[in-house]
Amino acid sequence: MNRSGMSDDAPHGQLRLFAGDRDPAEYEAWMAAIRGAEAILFASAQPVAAEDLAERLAPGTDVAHVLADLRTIYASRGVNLVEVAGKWMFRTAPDLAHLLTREQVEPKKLSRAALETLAIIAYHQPVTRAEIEEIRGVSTNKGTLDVLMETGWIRMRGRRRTPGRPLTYGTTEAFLVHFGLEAVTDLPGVDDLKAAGFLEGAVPPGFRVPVPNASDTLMPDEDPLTELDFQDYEPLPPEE
Amino acid sequence: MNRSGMSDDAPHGQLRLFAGDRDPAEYEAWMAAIRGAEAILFASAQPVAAEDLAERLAPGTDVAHVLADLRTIYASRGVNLVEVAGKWMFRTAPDLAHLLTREQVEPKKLSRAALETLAIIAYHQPVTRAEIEEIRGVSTNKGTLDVLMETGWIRMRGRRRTPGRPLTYGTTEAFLVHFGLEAVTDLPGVDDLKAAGFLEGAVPPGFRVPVPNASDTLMPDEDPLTELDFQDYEPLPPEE
Amino acid sequence: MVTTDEWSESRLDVDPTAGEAFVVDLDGFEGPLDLLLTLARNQKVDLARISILALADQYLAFIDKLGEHRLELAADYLVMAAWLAYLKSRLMLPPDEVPQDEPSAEELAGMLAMRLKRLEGIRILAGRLLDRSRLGRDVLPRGAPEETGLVKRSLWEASLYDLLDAYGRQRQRDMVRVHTVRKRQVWALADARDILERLVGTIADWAPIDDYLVRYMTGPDSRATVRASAFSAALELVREGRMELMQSSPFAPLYMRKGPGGPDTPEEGA
Repeated sequence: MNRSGMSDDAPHGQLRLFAGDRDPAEYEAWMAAIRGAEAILFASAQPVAAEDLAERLAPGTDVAHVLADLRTIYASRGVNLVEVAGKWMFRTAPDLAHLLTREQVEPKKLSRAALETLAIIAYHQPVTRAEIEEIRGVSTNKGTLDVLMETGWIRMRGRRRTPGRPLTYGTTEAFLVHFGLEAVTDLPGVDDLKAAGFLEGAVPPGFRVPVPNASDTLMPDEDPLTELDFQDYEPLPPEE
Repeated sequence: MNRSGMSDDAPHGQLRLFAGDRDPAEYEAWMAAIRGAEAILFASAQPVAAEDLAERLAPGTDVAHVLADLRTIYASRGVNLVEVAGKWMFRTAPDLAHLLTREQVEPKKLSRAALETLAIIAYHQPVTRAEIEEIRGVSTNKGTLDVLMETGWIRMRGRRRTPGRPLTYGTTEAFLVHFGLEAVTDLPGVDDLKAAGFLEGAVPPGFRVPVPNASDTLMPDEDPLTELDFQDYEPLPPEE
Repeated sequence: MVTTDEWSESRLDVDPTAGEAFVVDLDGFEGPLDLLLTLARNQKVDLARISILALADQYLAFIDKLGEHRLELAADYLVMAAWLAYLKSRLMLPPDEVPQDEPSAEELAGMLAMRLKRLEGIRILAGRLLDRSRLGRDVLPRGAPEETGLVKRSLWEASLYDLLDAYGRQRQRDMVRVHTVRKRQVWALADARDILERLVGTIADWAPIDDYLVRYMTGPDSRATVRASAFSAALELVREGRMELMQSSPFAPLYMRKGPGGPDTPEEGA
């Protein structure tokens, strides 16, 4: 009888537990060894050496075989028996590690500086840090860009082909999703901004709001990023 | 819940895992739930609430059923799944204690007075010191209650709404976990006593084993504790 | 029935040669009820059928005996002795001589039996509790629990309104800045005078002033201010006699040369 029955693909037929024509006493002894090893490995705070197990189980137990059987039994389970530095321990199956950590979502509000920077990146992309500073009239904190990178709403696009080869920034798809936009070109223009009250008073002649360019292909004056460019941003936001 | 699955001859055919003509996708999902629950329960040294499991497993998972299956699967193993304090945890099988002397912690030996007092608090909760004394026929040492508080097994619940407003005592979750009880209603009661032949013949009037009340909500005649009540007991047991 | 070792200590050493006489260490008792229960158990009958009268006799005899050896007995034991003596006398009285508003002797005896039974019951329960598989002693939890940590993830909040508001605000600031920032560049009079003073010392004969000023005219915007300031400063220097100016006709080039009261002449004080 297949007692563990936990998996279709585990070769349970190979378990010594189920091998051949065992006499009942031998089966009982083997079961006892398996159960004992299971309990000891479970309760131990440290990985257990095979010799240690041998000392604690019934004399004459084939510990290596017990461990091999246990490893097979648990191979497809939520916990696996693993050998670490010659000792044995139960450990959560690697593919289930995510179940052990629970995410707690913390709502956070963007700072005013971050919001302004984000807005400029959205409208003026591709845009360099110097250009952002020029528009805002103040220098931009590295932290502000870091926070925006963390939101996953902005990304580094490339490098402007000008002296100093500054990085260019743009928005991401996550940005569009979060703000409910189909494309950055959906961002309101001067007239809409005025109509909605975001711009007040007389707008001087020559004042314009750019039509954002968010196409993934680089602009003629943009060079692609190299791996070196990403070294500062570790770990990267998922959508990059 | 299927509680029969606790014995050695657990009929694995009854596992939902192996029931009927499952389609492969359903089987996969069920296996994933079993493995996930296994991983979470194995990883924790504390009992895990079913709601906690539900939160971590795929939405819509029938957690009660998963737990029932797991309990059956592990019933004959060296490690068993048990329900304590309304939560679930893996523990070594009771018959293997002799293999685990290295891991055992010898609990501090309680005096007879402390043991009796603990039993009275467990069975009669919420109970006041005067009531404990009435049953034991002797005044209770303050030290006795202190020792019990130190074990983390009893707690002050509130104050009885009677003259003198005496403190009421009850047991904690740690008590249930330590003694492997699902709930205080799981305490061995009159039935066991009868079976043991101790309640043969006439039961004296007024003799009864009360149904303990350990619910965290106060009884109608209990008032909540105030901060002043805790000044004597520093540090408090963790669950208070 | 109570199997746990916590309970196995014998607290009542019966000397088999002494019949009903006990050799007892009172310290081993948890009060008079415990002593009574121990005595009752010694009757070896079910508690429900115990003879309270016999029990009272035993207790009183026991206390008497102790009294011979010890001067001090805990008050609890004496109170119980007094109550049992009273109960005993009541039990021996004919029932009709008992006042109606008091419980009968049988009821009192029954209550005592009940208390004994209840104490014994709780002890059995305590024993059963201790006989359970106890965590850490009989059954063990996972020895190496794995981290089940909480990962905090930030959920950034911002609405399209916030975004447009932020953009509108700063572009608005931008518009205002356009007006204030365009500051006209001017050549200060003092600067012009300093420069002219230095220049004129090097010029021996008439020379067009523009030739010297051109290097200060950095852009179309600055030409006017350089000229105006230089002219004003030049007029002042002429008045002081340090410079001479000459112009052939209106709008013709302006010539300058060192004046009679040149740099060699001591300053007169303005």
